[in-house]
Amino acid sequence: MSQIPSLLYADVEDDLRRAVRVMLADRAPIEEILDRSDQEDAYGKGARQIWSGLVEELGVAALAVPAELGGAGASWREVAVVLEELGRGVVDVPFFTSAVLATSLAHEAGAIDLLGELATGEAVGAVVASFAAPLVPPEGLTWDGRVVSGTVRTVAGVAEATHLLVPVADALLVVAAEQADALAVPSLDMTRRVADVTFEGVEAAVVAEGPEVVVALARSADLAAALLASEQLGLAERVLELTVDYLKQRRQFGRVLGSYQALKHRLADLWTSVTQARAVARYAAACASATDGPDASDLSVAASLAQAVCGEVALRAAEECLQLHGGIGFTWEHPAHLYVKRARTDALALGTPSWHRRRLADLAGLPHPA
Amino acid sequence: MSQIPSLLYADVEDDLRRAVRVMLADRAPIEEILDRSDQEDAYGKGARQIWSGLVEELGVAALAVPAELGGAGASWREVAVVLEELGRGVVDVPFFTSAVLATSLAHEAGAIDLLGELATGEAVGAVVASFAAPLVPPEGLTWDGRVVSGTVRTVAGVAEATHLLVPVADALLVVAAEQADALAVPSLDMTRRVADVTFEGVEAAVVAEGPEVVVALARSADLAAALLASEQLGLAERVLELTVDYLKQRRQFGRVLGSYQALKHRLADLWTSVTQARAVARYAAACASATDGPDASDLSVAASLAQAVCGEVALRAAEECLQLHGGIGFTWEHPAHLYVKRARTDALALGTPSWHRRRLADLAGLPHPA
Amino acid sequence: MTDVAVDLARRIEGVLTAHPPETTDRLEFLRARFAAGLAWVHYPEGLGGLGLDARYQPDVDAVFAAAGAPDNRPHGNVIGLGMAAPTVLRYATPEQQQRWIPPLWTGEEIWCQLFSEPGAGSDLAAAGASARRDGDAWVVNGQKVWTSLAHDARWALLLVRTGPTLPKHQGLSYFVLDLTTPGVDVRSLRQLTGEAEFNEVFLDDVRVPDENRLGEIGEGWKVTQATLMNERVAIGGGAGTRESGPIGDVVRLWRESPQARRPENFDALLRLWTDAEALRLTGARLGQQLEVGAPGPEGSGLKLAFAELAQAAASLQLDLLGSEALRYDDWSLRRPDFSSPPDRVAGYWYLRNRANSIEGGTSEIMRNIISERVLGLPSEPRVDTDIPWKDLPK
Amino acid sequence: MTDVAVDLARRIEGVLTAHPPETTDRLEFLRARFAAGLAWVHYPEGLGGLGLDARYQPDVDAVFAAAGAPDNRPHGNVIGLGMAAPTVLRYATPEQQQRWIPPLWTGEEIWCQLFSEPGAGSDLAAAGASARRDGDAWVVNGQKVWTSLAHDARWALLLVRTGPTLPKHQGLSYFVLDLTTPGVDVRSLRQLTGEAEFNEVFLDDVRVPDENRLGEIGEGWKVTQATLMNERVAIGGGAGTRESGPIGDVVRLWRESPQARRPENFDALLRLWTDAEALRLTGARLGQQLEVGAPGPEGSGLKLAFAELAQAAASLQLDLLGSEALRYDDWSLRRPDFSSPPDRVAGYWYLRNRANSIEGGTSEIMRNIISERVLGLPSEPRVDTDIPWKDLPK
Repeated sequence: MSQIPSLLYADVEDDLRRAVRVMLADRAPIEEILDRSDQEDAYGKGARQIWSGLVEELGVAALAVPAELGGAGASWREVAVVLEELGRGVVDVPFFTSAVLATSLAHEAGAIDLLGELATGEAVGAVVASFAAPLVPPEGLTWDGRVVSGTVRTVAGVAEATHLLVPVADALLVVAAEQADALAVPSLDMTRRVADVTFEGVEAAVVAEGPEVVVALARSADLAAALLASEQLGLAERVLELTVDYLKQRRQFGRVLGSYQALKHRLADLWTSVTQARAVARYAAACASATDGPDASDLSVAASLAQAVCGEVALRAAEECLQLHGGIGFTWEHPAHLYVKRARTDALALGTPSWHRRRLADLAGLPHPA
Repeated sequence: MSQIPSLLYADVEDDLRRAVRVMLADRAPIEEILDRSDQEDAYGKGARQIWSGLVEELGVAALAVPAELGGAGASWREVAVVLEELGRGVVDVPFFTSAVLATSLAHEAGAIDLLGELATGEAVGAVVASFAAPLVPPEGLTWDGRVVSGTVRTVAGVAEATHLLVPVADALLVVAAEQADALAVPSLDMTRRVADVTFEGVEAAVVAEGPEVVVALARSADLAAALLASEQLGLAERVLELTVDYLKQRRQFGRVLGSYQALKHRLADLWTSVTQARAVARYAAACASATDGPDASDLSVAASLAQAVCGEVALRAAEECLQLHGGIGFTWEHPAHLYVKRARTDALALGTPSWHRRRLADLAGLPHPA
Repeated sequence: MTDVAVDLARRIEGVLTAHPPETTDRLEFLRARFAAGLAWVHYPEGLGGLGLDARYQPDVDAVFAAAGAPDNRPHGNVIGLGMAAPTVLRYATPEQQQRWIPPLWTGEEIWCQLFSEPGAGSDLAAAGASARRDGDAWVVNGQKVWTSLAHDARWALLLVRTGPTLPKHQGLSYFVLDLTTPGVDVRSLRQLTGEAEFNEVFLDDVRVPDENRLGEIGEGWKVTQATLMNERVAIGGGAGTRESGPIGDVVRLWRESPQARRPENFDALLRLWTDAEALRLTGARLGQQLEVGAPGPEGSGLKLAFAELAQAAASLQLDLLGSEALRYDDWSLRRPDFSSPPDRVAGYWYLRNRANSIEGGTSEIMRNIISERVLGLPSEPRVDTDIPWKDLPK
Repeated sequence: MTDVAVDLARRIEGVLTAHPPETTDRLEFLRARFAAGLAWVHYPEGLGGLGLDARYQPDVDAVFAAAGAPDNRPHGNVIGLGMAAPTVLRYATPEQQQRWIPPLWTGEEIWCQLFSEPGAGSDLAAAGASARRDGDAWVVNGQKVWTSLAHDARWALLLVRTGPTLPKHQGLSYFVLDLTTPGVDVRSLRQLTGEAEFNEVFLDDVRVPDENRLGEIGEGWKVTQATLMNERVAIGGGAGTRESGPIGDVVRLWRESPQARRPENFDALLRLWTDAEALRLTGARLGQQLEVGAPGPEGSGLKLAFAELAQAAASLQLDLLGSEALRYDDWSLRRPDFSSPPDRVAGYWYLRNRANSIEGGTSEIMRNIISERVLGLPSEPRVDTDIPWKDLPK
């Protein structure tokens, strides 16, 4: 039989999805997210309320944390389902930055106390590295064993964070967020804003040191890339739905737009791509969840494959959504642009699709040309 | 005003096109070319008759040869128009291999006697180098100053040739074709077959020696690449016509296929690409014809641009022609496959489109990544 | 191991013990395997199966293969196994099933399908081959095309027009045709690769007994749809290993031949590698859906994406080969051997794979299916469904 | 030099001598140039031209520019210069031409167009803004949208429905609207870039004199087509220098910033470079056709290819920028300055260029035009051309 793990959704995953979707339908209407995207406050009351609901009522921050460390002892597969739902709504909560990026790094680096607090929602984490290429120790920081200094640009999830995980040359530090100077900058995606983070000689606690930091960072990077694909999948599915629905209603030249075969075929191609995105995103989530065996050791391939595929599919889906909505999609009032901006920055986050394809060459043993 | 040379067809070019088209319509019906493509004889009577008509009645082999050397003193622009017409019909005559490849090399290397004979049709030339990357001295030949020995694979136009131009390390030789051992091989494009050419210690005359050989080969390679684009243009235009005509007639589900918008839009995109192929092919022909000034010095860019664009457009056009003809285009009896095979090998001849794009980086001063 | 698995292992062991592969005649072995219900375990008992779930089959095949048992050469009878058998199982009488299915599975009798006509390609329901009733038989005249395997086949699935005055979809009937009947003329159809993989079949006053009709008179379109549905399901399920399928050759060339590693083609290669792996996982996911009895509509999308991949991979291989890609191996007219994929040059595959987006439903038809049946977008305007077939413009 | 060129040189010299640019008021200079027939030499005498061939214009512009003369800020009045002026020239009375054209050319009066409506985008002929006759004027009500420059403009080209009971294309009329008329309400329309480049225009009992009608009552669609034809011709002709246009920024980034030279994006960059150069030459060839009076249909294809290039180039630039591409410069609602291309970050251009395939006719409409008018393929089935506009489903 096939060596491939289940790429379907288990019943427990379907149940979780339903719960998240019901809550978001109620508390995270797209109009409010659109409205907040234009506000000064990088983490406003509305977003905080959604986060509270997700964490306190549904326990989503605990899913991937082992039960013995205060988590729910589920797996990254369930986290992936939550990400699909958040991607569908471009929801402006720090789930990816805290419950995926910071949580995976805390877990891999053995930051057990922080991990427990992240799981319960007492702490919200962020990793201080550029969101476009995180989880390598950023240049620009100095660490003398006691205090950390310097600036890191374009860090995601800082405004929401209580705890900052800071990778430096050969250590991983943790700093209370209020110790850092975070300068919010206008972000291409205002539903997940970036900031420039400056430390002016801040005392920091060491979470891990030595070669294991590099190992933890690398595995955390793979986990994050693998999981981001599910956010991209959810986004792609949602914009395809929005587009199909719009084309079924909008008339031009006396016919609904959805009856024009050129548009039908483009959407058929897009749907086909989305089915592929679903398969690779599920595979990435399955590899992320595996603790040993061939699936676990295929995580790097699965993660880069997922980013190479889902990054492009989500972006194409969002751009088609914009194009096929015509002028109306181009207005600020219509939410189409939120999806375009998220899809475009997601295709930069953690490496572009083309970067991941090059990485696959190395992972798959395809020699570079001379 | 614009620095760009005329990309239109001059009246004299239109007249030439008409004359060639009339002759080919009469003497080179596609059914006969299809029939010959399956015959053992690599240069049969039918093809010889077309060649005689073109050379003796229309003087096409003399077009680019200066009048004082026995030519017609026209320019490569007129040669390009002939190539468009031959591309439209995938005509199985050695015009490209003799009147472009061998003629340009004879001209650049100063082989005046041979040039005169090529112009009148007394001689038919071929350059002994692989057709996929010609005009660099092929490996596998030894030249001791008196005799040449060795084998060169996949040479085009050999069966038709009376004279072989043979580039070796730092000389250009000419050998009577009957002195060589030409092994015809099954070719992907049987309307322009390739052969493996072996010299067993053949005495050869030196046409040019030293560094000027390299210069002549390089310029001849650019000229040939620039002009091949016009063959590709003619082919693309013709298959687009064939496809549009077929879709206007063929009915499925009670409607002509050409009324299906998905097909209409694909053909619109293809037509748009063909207009671009026309502009770049004309520009390449104009640069090939310029003897000095900015157009002449832009020949390398124009040639690689033309190959990068026209190679892909012709191939896509031929593949779309095949696809949109459905099953019937897939049969041996239908000529669609002749166009596909020519377009596919043309996109290998003288470098692939992707190779030419890389070359453009160097020509345009775009640094390679580190 | 589950009870079912234990029982299957016992049955397999029984067949292998009673008919040791190394000393048993090939056909004798296959007949014994069929009789033991191990041919296709999801078929009914008495027809080669045990009425089990289809997901047990791959393990059964694997055990027999590991024991060195002969297989039924499925490549040489794809239409029989994939399309004819399920149709016969659904529409034929028990007696007919007993007559047709055992030799079908063992490969003793090959099947083909006579659906397409020169004027009815994507629009199969426009088929014009006529069947006129004559006593307890029908007299068939017409021309069919794109018939793979017809020259090897004993039986054909035949779609003909029995009611030319009815609207096109309502005037069709469906028969099983014995190809040894007088008046059947199978001619090879040469294609752009040089070989003759397909046939034209001319039918000249061919008598087909009415008892060989599957479905009612005028229900031919419904039965045809059932046959085609089986074709598309067959394309989907399951997945090979990484780098299997059309990507395999080009990846192997890249790994083994340093001069083929052209810098300008590296990105294209990686894109295809990625596409291939994504399609492999998509196929695997579809297979898992089938296993749990929830087939998704992904088959149509997989078919069209697979065609694009196969075409692009073969074309890239030509680019990597450079000069050598100008050569072909053999243009002579010949019949391909269906027992295994032929060992041909890259140019052959470039040409052959162009058909992937035409055969078995064009990519354009797949896109119509997806947009209309999956996405629920409006159907194309039809002008041909309500008027008598004979009055349609041809 | 030709006689014409000599004459032009003399006239230019005359203007420059009588009105030295360095000491002359900007508007005074422009009026003098207009009066000398050097505004647009292909326009009639008395309307800024000399009735010459249009191909003389670029040289005239170049000489004035070299002499430091002010220009008429064409970026700020594109609709006036490119669309309104030719329409007025063709359809307005001589008196109206004298009133409208001089201040149009000098830029003293900006023009805009009121065609699109929320329910009539690609399908402009479905416009529903109504005009009811009242004495020697019309009373207009409705909403227009996607109106660039309306907040700066004095005049608008207005398409309205005068015959709602006629089929859609027959019930339209075309007016020139004075935007200072009571009842005109111009509201900025914010777009995804954050800025408000376009406007919505609400028309509430706006009185337009009948003498401002261009073309007959019911001929509005014909006049609109003439206006749009001028728009598409304007897109085509001429070509900048190599690496100008949307490819310029990304090529400059690649050259100047070593860390932007990502190996995985090199092929994509080269493909865009090639596309850009091919489009430049295609535009040049179209311009040459226009110069010899044989305009080709390439404009529609150029427009759609240019949109794809501009979009891909901006998107690639984001990939090359990496981390920095996550930043934006300014989301605040503001009016762009049309006098020159704004100095904005790559993310702005990525967003703004998405509109290239919508504004001025979507890429889908361009493909319809090419396939139907150039390739002669059948028109899309229309159900909306023969029934009264008021009865159409909205």
